[in-house]
Order: sequence, then structure tokens, then C-alpha cells
Amino acid sequence: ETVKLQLKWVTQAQFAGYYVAEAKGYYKEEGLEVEILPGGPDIAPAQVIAGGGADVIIDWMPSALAAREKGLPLVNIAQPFKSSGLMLTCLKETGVASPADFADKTLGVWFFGNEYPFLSWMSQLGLKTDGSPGGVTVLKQGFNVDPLLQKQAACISTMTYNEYGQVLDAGIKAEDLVTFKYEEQGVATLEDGLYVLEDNLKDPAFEEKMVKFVRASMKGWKDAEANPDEAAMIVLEADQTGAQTEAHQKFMMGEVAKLTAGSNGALDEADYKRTVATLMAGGSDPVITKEPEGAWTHQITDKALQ
Amino acid sequence: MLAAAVLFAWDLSRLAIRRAPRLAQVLVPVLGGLFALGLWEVLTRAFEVPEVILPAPSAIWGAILANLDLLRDDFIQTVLKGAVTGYVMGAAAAVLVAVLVDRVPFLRRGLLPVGNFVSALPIVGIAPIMVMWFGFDWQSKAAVVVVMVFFPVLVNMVAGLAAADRMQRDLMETWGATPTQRLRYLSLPAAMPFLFNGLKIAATLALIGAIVAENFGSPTLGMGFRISTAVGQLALPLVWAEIAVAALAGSVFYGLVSAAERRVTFWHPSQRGK
Amino acid sequence: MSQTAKPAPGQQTAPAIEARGVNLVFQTNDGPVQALKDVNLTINQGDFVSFIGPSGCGKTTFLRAIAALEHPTSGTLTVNGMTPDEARRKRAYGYVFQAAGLYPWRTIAKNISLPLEIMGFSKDEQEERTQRVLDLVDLKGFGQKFPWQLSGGMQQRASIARALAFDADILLMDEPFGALDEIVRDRLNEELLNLWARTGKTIGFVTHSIPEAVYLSTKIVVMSPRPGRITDVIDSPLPKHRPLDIRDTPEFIEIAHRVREGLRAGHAHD
Amino acid sequence: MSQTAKPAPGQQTAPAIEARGVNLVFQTNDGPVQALKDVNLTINQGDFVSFIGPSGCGKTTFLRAIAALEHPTSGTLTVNGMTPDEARRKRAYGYVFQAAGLYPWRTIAKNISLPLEIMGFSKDEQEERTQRVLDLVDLKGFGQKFPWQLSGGMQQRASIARALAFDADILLMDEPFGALDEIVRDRLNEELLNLWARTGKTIGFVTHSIPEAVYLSTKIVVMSPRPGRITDVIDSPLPKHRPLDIRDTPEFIEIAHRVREGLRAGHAHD
Amino acid sequence: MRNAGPVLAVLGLILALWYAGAVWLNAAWTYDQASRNGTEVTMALLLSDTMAQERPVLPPPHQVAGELWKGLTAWAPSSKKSLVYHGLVTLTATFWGFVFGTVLGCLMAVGIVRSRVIELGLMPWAVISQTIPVVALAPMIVVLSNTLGFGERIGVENQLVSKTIIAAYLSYFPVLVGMVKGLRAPDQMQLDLLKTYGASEIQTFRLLRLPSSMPYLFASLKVGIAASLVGAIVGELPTGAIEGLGARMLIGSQFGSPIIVWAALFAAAILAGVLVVVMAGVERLVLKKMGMAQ
Ligand SMILES: Nc1ncnc2c1ncn2[C@@H]1O[C@H](COP(=O)(O)OP(=O)(O)OP(=O)(O)O)[C@@H](O)[C@H]1O
Ligand SMILES: Nc1ncnc2c1ncn2[C@@H]1O[C@H](COP(=O)(O)OP(=O)(O)OP(=O)(O)O)[C@@H](O)[C@H]1O
Ligand SMILES: Cc1ncc(C[n+]2csc(CCO)c2C)c(N)n1
Ligand SMILES: [Mg+2]
Ligand SMILES: [Mg+2]
Repeated sequence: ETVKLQLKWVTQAQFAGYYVAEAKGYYKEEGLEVEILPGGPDIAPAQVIAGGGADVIIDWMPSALAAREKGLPLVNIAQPFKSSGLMLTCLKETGVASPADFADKTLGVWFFGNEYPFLSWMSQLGLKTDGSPGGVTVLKQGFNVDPLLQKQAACISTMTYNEYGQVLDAGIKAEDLVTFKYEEQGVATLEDGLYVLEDNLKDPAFEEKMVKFVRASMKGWKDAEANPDEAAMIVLEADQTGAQTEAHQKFMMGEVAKLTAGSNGALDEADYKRTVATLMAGGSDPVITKEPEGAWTHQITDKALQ
Repeated sequence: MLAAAVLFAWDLSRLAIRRAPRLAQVLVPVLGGLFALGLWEVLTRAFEVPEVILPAPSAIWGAILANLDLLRDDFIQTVLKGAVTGYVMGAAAAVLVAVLVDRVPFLRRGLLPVGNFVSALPIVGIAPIMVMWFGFDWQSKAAVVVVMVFFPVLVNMVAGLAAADRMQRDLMETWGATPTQRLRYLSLPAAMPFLFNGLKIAATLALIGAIVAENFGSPTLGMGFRISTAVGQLALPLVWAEIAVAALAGSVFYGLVSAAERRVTFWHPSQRGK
Repeated sequence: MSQTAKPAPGQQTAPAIEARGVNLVFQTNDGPVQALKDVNLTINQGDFVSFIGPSGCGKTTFLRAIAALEHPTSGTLTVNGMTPDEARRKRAYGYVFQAAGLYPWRTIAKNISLPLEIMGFSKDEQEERTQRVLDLVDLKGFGQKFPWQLSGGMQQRASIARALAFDADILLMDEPFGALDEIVRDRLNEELLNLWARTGKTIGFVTHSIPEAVYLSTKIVVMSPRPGRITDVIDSPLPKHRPLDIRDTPEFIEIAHRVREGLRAGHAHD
Repeated sequence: MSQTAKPAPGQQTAPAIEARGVNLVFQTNDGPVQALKDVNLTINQGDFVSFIGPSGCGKTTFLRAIAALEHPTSGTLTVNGMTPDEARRKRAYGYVFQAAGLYPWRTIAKNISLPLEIMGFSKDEQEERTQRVLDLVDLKGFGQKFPWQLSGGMQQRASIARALAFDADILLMDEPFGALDEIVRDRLNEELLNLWARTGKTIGFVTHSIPEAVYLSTKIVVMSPRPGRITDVIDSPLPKHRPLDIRDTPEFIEIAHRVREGLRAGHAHD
Repeated sequence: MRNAGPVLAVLGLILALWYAGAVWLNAAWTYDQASRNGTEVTMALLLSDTMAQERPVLPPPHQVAGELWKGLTAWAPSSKKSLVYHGLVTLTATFWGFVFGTVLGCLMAVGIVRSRVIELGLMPWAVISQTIPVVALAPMIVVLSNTLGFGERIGVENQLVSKTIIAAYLSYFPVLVGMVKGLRAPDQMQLDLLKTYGASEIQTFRLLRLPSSMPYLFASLKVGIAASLVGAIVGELPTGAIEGLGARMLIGSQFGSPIIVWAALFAAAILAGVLVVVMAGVERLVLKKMGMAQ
């Protein structure tokens, strides 16, 4: 049986669980042949699954819910990440000390479906994002942390496990930085869940396949948490560009492990509710306009985690 | 039925070309376009192609009407500020360098190979660097466009400057024309058909360059920004609305260059019949 | 067998063009072609020299060498005591090519005024001269046409007009009248003689017509083919003023005969 | 004032080319140019027709119209009873242009074999014919050169060879010998007459040389310029076999005189 | 070879400018770091630091050359760390994209030159095709080549199929434009001559239009092959950046290693340069064989 898994981004320790499951044969033990498709800029996992290019995708919940509202019935079948690694990282010298100082500053944000948490947060803060005075100026941030290093932005979006480390690596000390974790600001949304198409779930064979897949994947994740360095090396091995570095993947694995630690794979309904509430709070321009129905299920995890 | 429609459109086009050549210039492409759009609409409906893969033309039209202001602002940012500025600067630079290269044999032999090399740097590599150097706004997009446009114009212009035939060149010699005069009276006019060749290719590159460059950092404005953001949001009708604007802008841009070509190189055999 | 031209009796002017042992070899894909072999020739200021010889014998090549458009492989060539290159920079040449060679992006009038513009004549002067030579070659009213809208002969006339429009010291003409009918040709022959008499230009003239050569020239150079050599240099005893009917005088016929013999010898050589 | 050609006495063949009231107007940037006006002409099979007239009078245009390269604005033109277009599809024409028009990317031999290739001659036949016509125009040994390595006259000869290589019914030649010297020209004139006598082709021939026209033709068409009209059609009483010295006979001189008068009248018209 | 002198001179000049630029652009970071650390910047420190930063704004030539050299030689060509390996991956897509793009461009040009209906009906759409960003098409291309499994059937990766399509999509247009111009370049007399032979249209194409289009064709092919390379690299991103120079650039950029990006960039440029030079060589050969290089 084959499963195609579409990642949200390039091969890195953020997806270590799947690579570990693959490398250590957990998928094989379940009788699965899993093809891990790395993502990249311009790859929208939701689009890939809609076009039949994957069986299951990794996505952030805000964009999955937005897609659902657009008529693409994505369903969360598992949630290996318990908490969010998203944060805003600012240079202290720009004078940002609290969210109140964002006004009239330039902030770097990822788009392409990654912008929803930010927009929700800003609307909760009452800051306009259209560049009008008193609001914030938003930059569509590229793939890296250069805008901060070159002071093109006061703050940029970072993940605890990736870009933040790069800022430190670049030689800026932690004490020169101010960070705002979405978790701490109360605007965290669920990241990196596994999603499938609703209709497929009605097919028992597919359901069966997903049960095996989630079971093996979670085994991979827990293995990765327990052996972070080994997991990082597996990821490094899987990276076909040869441009990833060992040090950075080990750092990333260490940080990712903190985010997956609290999850056994089953979605926590409270987290889901908080995510939806955050997204619905989006003032004049909410990400989703109505309470989603059937956007998640324990159907798979209940069987997988017996 | 499809075949019949094709045949009918074909005959109608031939008739139009013979009877009303001016009208045909607009009619035939429009006819072809309507035909393609109709086919597109029918196919997307018949095969129930998901909107997030390829929306139907009717949905795109709806998105255009719903987002006119947005489309206009993006157009100004990307086409007028990014593409056109970069195009003009890049083409002008290429022409100047071509002239320099043609005039100074040392440069021709030294700069051309190096120039080929530098100008062949791919946009994906260039764009982040330009963003780093010129900031997030349209200036960095224009810079990317400059680099993209430069090579095709340069290659064609250098070929064009060498295009004058021997007798035409000999005449200049016998008149003791200075290099500048030879350039002005012979090389430049003779190069025009080639130059326009490059300019036409560059016209489309400029637009695509400005759009793609926005993927590497931009303000929250611009056609490339909108396209990639909307793809992320699965708002494909908006994506295609932007593409429709890009297509229209590109065609008009190309059409303007072609019109200029017709005016400037009316004497070239390829233009005389028109 | 090459021959050195003796200065025409009674003429004391300095040589305008002097060739000494000029050889010119072209390298082609299937071996070298010797276009000129050991050419010696002195042309004095104010001479009207015709070059005549079978097709491919090197007439064009020699004219081009004088205008510094080709460079001799060996031997020396001086123009007004300078190298041809220097003379060219001094704008000493008017050149009419064997084919018209008009610039397709300029109208006929603009083609004619081009050298004038290059040489820095004033706008008015350009205008005036262009009209005059257009008239001279009978192309009045065609100034605004483009070259490809003219017949072959008209194009050739335009190219002659272009060379006549400015006053170069040395006028080099490569079969300028080949594409013209007899009557126009006679007219232009007369005009050319007038111009020459009036201005004292030095003229190098390639033609295939023996009567034309004899009628026009003070010196007729007969060439033979492959490799191009000079087989005869004939100094014409005809007076400077030459009405058209001079062509029926015995002197004329005698010179023409000598030229024809020279040509035949050249052909036999082949 | 147009004139209809009477069929030559004693000739009964069907007309090869027939023009009735042909007008041809070019549209140019500064207004229309009437190149042909009310042209009526009958050319019989086997005729050798020369067109003579001042430069720009429409000779080339008329020849092009016969070959279906231009289309009359009004009037009818038939070739062997067909429209020119049909005749062209039947490969009825050999055409020599006023300029050589060789393809620069083909060697001389390849240029000559081009029409043969197009018309589907066998490789051997192509080779054989190419060699024969190269020889005929005295270009043996130049087959492997490229056009720009040849002198102007040699190029023109190559282009004549190209037209002679295949046996078209109708040979149209636009000043083919303009760039050749007298001796080669005489040779080719004779060769052309031989060819014509041997093959019975119909030949349309534009020339500026009155003697050439008279020497070659069975019919001489004199044209006058702008708008191009036929002012005279002269049927030559000269016999089919014509040695070169026929040019000194009184008949010859008389015809030449009549042509010259016709030409002068045309010029006066200007 | 006779170009060596001038090329070296120009390169020397560029290197000098580049070094100067590196000092100038990287200095800001040196000063920032110094002020964060509370140290002084001396001239010596400035020079040595700007030459050896880990993430310079503009890496100096020797850093790029070092990385390039390492990428080319330090690993076996089959290693995923080798630039040779990634270069070949990209080259494969470039090559096929160029081949298909050229064929497509030429076929369309022939149609356009032959028929006015095709010209008016097709040309505007060819122009429009070039204004559609790959981003928008990539999903369709990827989905199509995945779901139709075209690549699997002919035994190549679907990745390669997608990349090839994108490369062809970018390279057909320059060829089309150049060929249309070139096929129309013969002058009237040349066309007329063939008409008098009653040559068929195919013969006119083969014997006249094609040869006279050669200079235009080659000018376009040189642009086309560079466009194809850009297409292959661009195509590596939205098709799942796994391997190839484009993927390496992306990863280098994402993980803040500008030197890796620049090395990949130069590898790509060298590849493009080589391709253009090869094309120029073919051009010289063909034109010479045709007698057009005078
Ligand atoms: N393509 C064209 N467009 C406009 N006018 C033209 C064109 N071709 C020829 N003409 C005009 O038609 C007239 C006749 O030209 P044509 O070439 O037939 O002359 P011709 O008798 O062959 O002259 P020549 O002896 O100089 O070759 C000329 O006045 C010319 O300007
Ligand atoms: N560029 C060239 N390359 C090679 N050979 C050449 C070149 N130009 C001329 N030739 C050769 O040089 C010889 C002399 O040519 P040239 O043009 O001087 O002859 P010409 O006397 O002017 O003949 P014509 O009367 O036919 O114009 C010819 O055999 C020709 O083939
Ligand atoms: C267009 C686009 N730009 C940047 C990122 C980078 N990014 C955004 S979220 C994230 C961490 C989770 O993968 C990373 C690396 C992206 N994905 N898409
Ligand atoms: Mg010559
Ligand atoms: Mg003519």
C-alpha cells in the first residue's frame, strides 16, 4: 500500500517524525510504502491534495480551515504538534519592548497561507496592517532572516526551531533580541497537523491505511523526541540538496521536540477551539467567517492509538 | 461539433483577413480567445475540475469584477513601477553596452563572454540578492527586471550592430565617417530589426520578472505578491484575475513594442508587406 | 608583364595615385586567389583614368585598394603622397559601387544627403546640393521614395548622385553606368566630363564599354584576368573638350581599336 | 498612345504571351505610381523579344508581371493561354534578375543546381547540367566559391547560368549582360542566339544596348517612361541565323536607328 | 584564445570592484557587531572581517570561489553535496526543455509565417503565455504530470517532466520570435526567384527561408538556452525542491548561507555560459558550413 505525504516545507527536522518512521522501517512494519514529498515556495499542500497529488498533507490549521471554507473539505486526522513554535523576533535597538510598540513599525510576515495567525493577532491588538498611520507596515518576508539582520524590518516572523536559531547563529545575542511567542500572547494556532480529504475517510480501506500511517508516524515522532541527534542525522541524510548543516538540524530537532512533546497524535479539542476562536476574532477581516463543522476527527487516532 | 466550430472560426478569420485586414487584427485573436475561453469553461465544468486547481473563466470574471481596486493597485506597483522602469533601464543599458562592445574590440572580446556569463545568472538567485541590496519595494523588482532584460537585448543588439553588409560599411569608410557617425547613420539603423527582436522578448520577460521577483520579499502589494498569497489561500479565481491583468498588460506592452517596430523598421523586408 | 605608366606629356602635376609592385591575394575556402599581380601605375592629379578588362580581372579590387577598402598583400600604394588610409580620413574619396548600395531605411534624398551630413555641410547646402544632383541624374520627384520603390537603373543613378553631391578630390566609379540606357548614359557621360573639366578632379572609372572608356579618359588602363595584371596603359591624345561626335573621329577609332586588341589579348590569356 | 503588335509575317504559332490593356499601379508612401499604362502586346511562341526604354519606364515591371511576380491592376495577361500564375506552377519560366540575387549560403555550383533540385532532376543530371552551364558562362573552376568571393560580373554570369540550367519554355532576362565586358558579352550573345535557335524558346529580354537588342531580337519593344507605355514595336527582318558581323549591314543600322529615334521620343516625353 | 587578454583584464576589473563592494556592503554588519559588543572597528579589522563573514551581504570572490571549488571537487560527482551532481540534474531538465521549446518555437513560427490566420490567432496567445507566472501554472503542471503518471510510463521522474515542461515553456518564446523574424528575412528578389521556379512552399522553406533565418535563429537560441536554464531552476522550486541548483539556492537562502547561494548561482551561470558558448560554437560551425560566416 502506498501513501503520499506532502510536506509543508523543505526537508528539515520540523518533519523528523516522518523521516524517522521511514528510515527505521516503521512504515514498512505496517505494510506501507510512504513517499514523502518535500514542499517549497509555491507549493500549497491543500492544492496538491485537491489535485490528487497526495493522500495526506501537513498544514497549519488556519490555512486548512480557510481552505475548508473555500470548499476544499480538509479534515484533521492527527495533530503531532501540541504547541506553536511561531513568534515575532525583534531587534531591541528598534525600541520594541511590548506589542504596544508595534505601531508604525515594519514587521516581516510569511504569506502563502502562513499569514493568518499574524493577521488575527494584529486585529486583536487593534493594529491596522494596510500601512495606514498608527498601524504596522507589513513586509512579505522571504525565506530567511536577512530583513532583520539588515534592519529592513523591526521584527520578523521566526519559528523557535528554525529562523530564531539562524538569528542567533548570525551573531546576534539573545539579549539584543525581543521575542513574542504566539503561545504566550494567547493567539497560538495549531501547526503541522495531518489532513486528508473528507470523502476519502468514508472509504474503509483508506481509513485503514491512515490508521497505519498515523500509528507509524507517531512512533517515528516519539522515537525522534527520544533520540533527537539521531533523528537530525536521519533528516540530514534525507536532504537531497546537501545544503543542510548538521548543527542546525540538531538545534531544530531539539526545539521541535519541545513542541511535539505534549501530543500523542490525537487532536486536543480545547486547542482546536482556541484556534478557531483566535481566527474568528479577526475583526473586520476574519480568516474564517463561521464556525467550521467536521474539520477534525478522532476516527483515525482512536484506532491508531489503542 | 468542435471541429465544425474550429472550421467556422478559421473560415471567418480568413474572410476577415481578406476583407478587413485592420479589423481582423483585433477580430481574429479575440475569436481565438473566445473560442479558448469557451472550451475552458466547458471542460472545467464537464470534468468538474476543482476550483483550487483551475477555476472556470466565469469564476475568474467574477473575481475581476469584485477586485477592481486591488487589481489596479497591484498593476501600478508591479507593471508600471517594477516592470516598465526596469525594462527601460535594462534595455537602455544593454544598448549602450552593445554599442560600447561593438566599438571597442577589446571590450567586445573581453566583456561579451563575461557579460554573457553574468547576465545568465538565474532570476531565483538574483531576486533575493536584489531584495537585500535595494529593499523590499519596487526598486528591487526593477533591478531584477534590469538584469533579466539585459541579456536578450544585448545579444540581439550586438548581432544587429554587425548586420550591415559590406558595401554599406565600405561606403561609410570612403566618406571617412567617424565611428560615431558610422554608428549613427549605419550601424544603429541596420541593427533595429535585431534590437526589436530582443525588445519583444524582453517585454514579456520584464513582466514575468517583476511578478516572480515579488516572491522573494515585497510589500503587501503587487501582482506577484497577490498571486502567491492567493494561491496560499486557495483563492484561485483571484490568482487568475491577476493573471488576466498580467496577460492584458503584457499584450499591450508587446503590442506597443511591435507598433514601434513597424514604425522604425518599415524598410525591413519582414515589415514591408504590412 | 607589367608596365609603368609614363607621365602624360605636357603634364607636370604631382601623382595623385601611385602603385608600385602591388599584389593582392584573397584567402578563400578553397585556396588563395591572386586578384592583383605586380601592378605598377601612376595616376596624375586631374587624370581621368578608365579601367577596362574582362570580368573578374581585378578592376574592382584595385579601385577598392585605392580607397583603402582592401589592403595590398605587398607593394606600396600612395594617394596624394599619403597612405590610402590617411587619404580616406581626409575624405578624399567619392565612391560609386558596382551595385547601388543605398540604405533602405532612408529615402532617396536622405541617402544622397547622408555623406553631406557626415561631412558637416549646412542644412541649406545639403538641400541645395541634393536637389541639384537629383536633377542631374534625372530623378527629380523621386527624392521622397525609398530605394526598394525604384527601378534598378534609378537606384544606380541615385547612387551616382550620392557620390557627386560632395566634392571629393578623387572620384572612384565602378561601372556606374552599366544599368543605364544609351541616352541617359550619353547624357551622364557628358555631365561627368563637364564636371571633371570644371573641377579638375582625379577620376578612376571602371567600365566595360570601350567607347565609353575612350570617350571619357585621359588614360586607359587595360587589365587581363587571373591574376589581374595591367597589360596596357594608353594615354589618350584626345583634347580635353570632347563633344559627343568626337566618337566618329579616326583618333578615337584608333584608340578604341588598340583597347579592343588589348582586351582580346587578355581574353586569349585565359 | 499604345500600339498592338501585328503578328510577324509568315509566323503562324499561337501567342506565347498576350497582354491586353494592362495597367499596373504601385501604392507608395507618397502616392500611387503608374508603372504600366494600357499595355497591349502579343508575343508568339519562339519569339525573341527585347524591351528597351529609359530607366524606370516599367520594363522590369512588365517582365515581372509576365512571370506572375506582380499582378496587373487591370487588363488581362495570358501566358500560353493560361494565367501567369498557372504558367508559373507549370514551371514555364526561367528568370534572370537585374541584380544577381545569388543565395549567399550556397556555393556557385549549388546556386545553379538549386532550380534543378526544386524541379526534381536527378543528382547526376544536376551535376552534369551545372558543369555544362558553368562552362558556358566561363566560370569553370568557380563552382566551389561563394557568391561574395566573386566579382560583380562573375556573379551576374552565375545567375545567367542558373536560369539556363533548366529548360524553361519562356526565358525572361532582365539586363543580364549589363555588368559584362564587351567581349564576354558578344560571346554570350552568340551563345544565347544559338540556344534560342536550337530550342525554340520564347525569350523576353531587357537591355539598354540598342545594338544588342537589334542583334538578338525578332521583335523589339520600345517603351517610354512614367507611366510606362509601349511606343513602338519593331519586327526585325533579320534572318534567324546571325553572325556577329551582321551588325554592319544596312538593315541592322536602319533598325538601330529606328529604335534610337523611338527612345529619344520617349526621353523628350519626360 | 586571443580573447584571453581582454577577458582577463575585464575579469580583473570586475574582481577589484567586487572586493571593494564586498568591503563596502559587509561593513555595516561589522560595525553593528562591534557596537553590540562595545568594541572599536580598526581598518585592519574591517578588512579582515568583511572578507570572512559567515553570512555576508556580498561574499567576496574568494569565498565564493572556495565554495564553488569545494562543491565541484571535494565530493564525488554522485554525492548530493557535489555541485556537479546538482548541475547535471538541472542540466538534464534544461536540455530537454530546450529541445522541446526549440521544436515548439520553430513549429509555431512556421505556422505563423505560413498563415495569417495562425499568426493573428496564435501570436497574441503566445505573448500572453509568457505573461503567466510559473507559480500559477506549476500546480497544474505538477498535478498533471503526477496524476497522468506520464513520467513513470516513459521511465523518468515526474519531477523531471514538470521541470522540462517549465523550461520548455520559458524557452520556446525567444525561439518563436526570432524564427518568425528570420523566416521573413529573405528579400523580395530571393523569394521571387523561387516563385519563378514554381517552387512549392515546402521547398521555399527548406531552400530559402530556413537558411536565411539562421543568424536570427542562433541569436534566439542563445537567449533560449539561457531561458531554458532559468526555467529549469525556477521549475525546481514549485515542483518540490529536492535536488538541482535551484533547490540548493533555495536551501542556502532559507538557512542563511549566502555563500552556498552564490556558489550555486555561479555554478548556474557557468553552466549557462558554457551552454551559450557551445551554442555559439555550433553557430560558427553551421554558418561556416553554409558559407555565411564571411
Ligand atoms: N515595389 C515598388 N513600389 C513602388 N514603386 C515601384 C516599385 N517597383 C517599381 N516601382 C516604380 O515603377 C516604375 C517602373 O519601374 P521598373 O523597375 O519597371 O523600371 P525599369 O524599366 O525596369 O527601369 P530600369 O531600367 O532602371 O531597371 C519606376 O518608376 C519605379 O519607381
Ligand atoms: N572577398 C573576396 N574573397 C575572395 N576572392 C575575391 C573577393 N573579392 C574578389 N575576389 C576575387 O578576385 C578576383 C577579382 O575580382 P574583382 O571584383 O576585382 O573583379 P572585377 O575586375 O571588378 O570584375 P567585374 O568586372 O566582373 O566586376 C576575382 O577572381 C574574384 O573572384
Ligand atoms: C512562501 C513561504 N515563505 C517562507 C516560508 C517559510 N516558512 C514559513 S512557516 C515555516 C515553518 C514551517 O514550515 C517556514 C519555514 C514558507 N513556508 N513559505
Ligand atoms: Mg567589379
Ligand atoms: Mg529594371
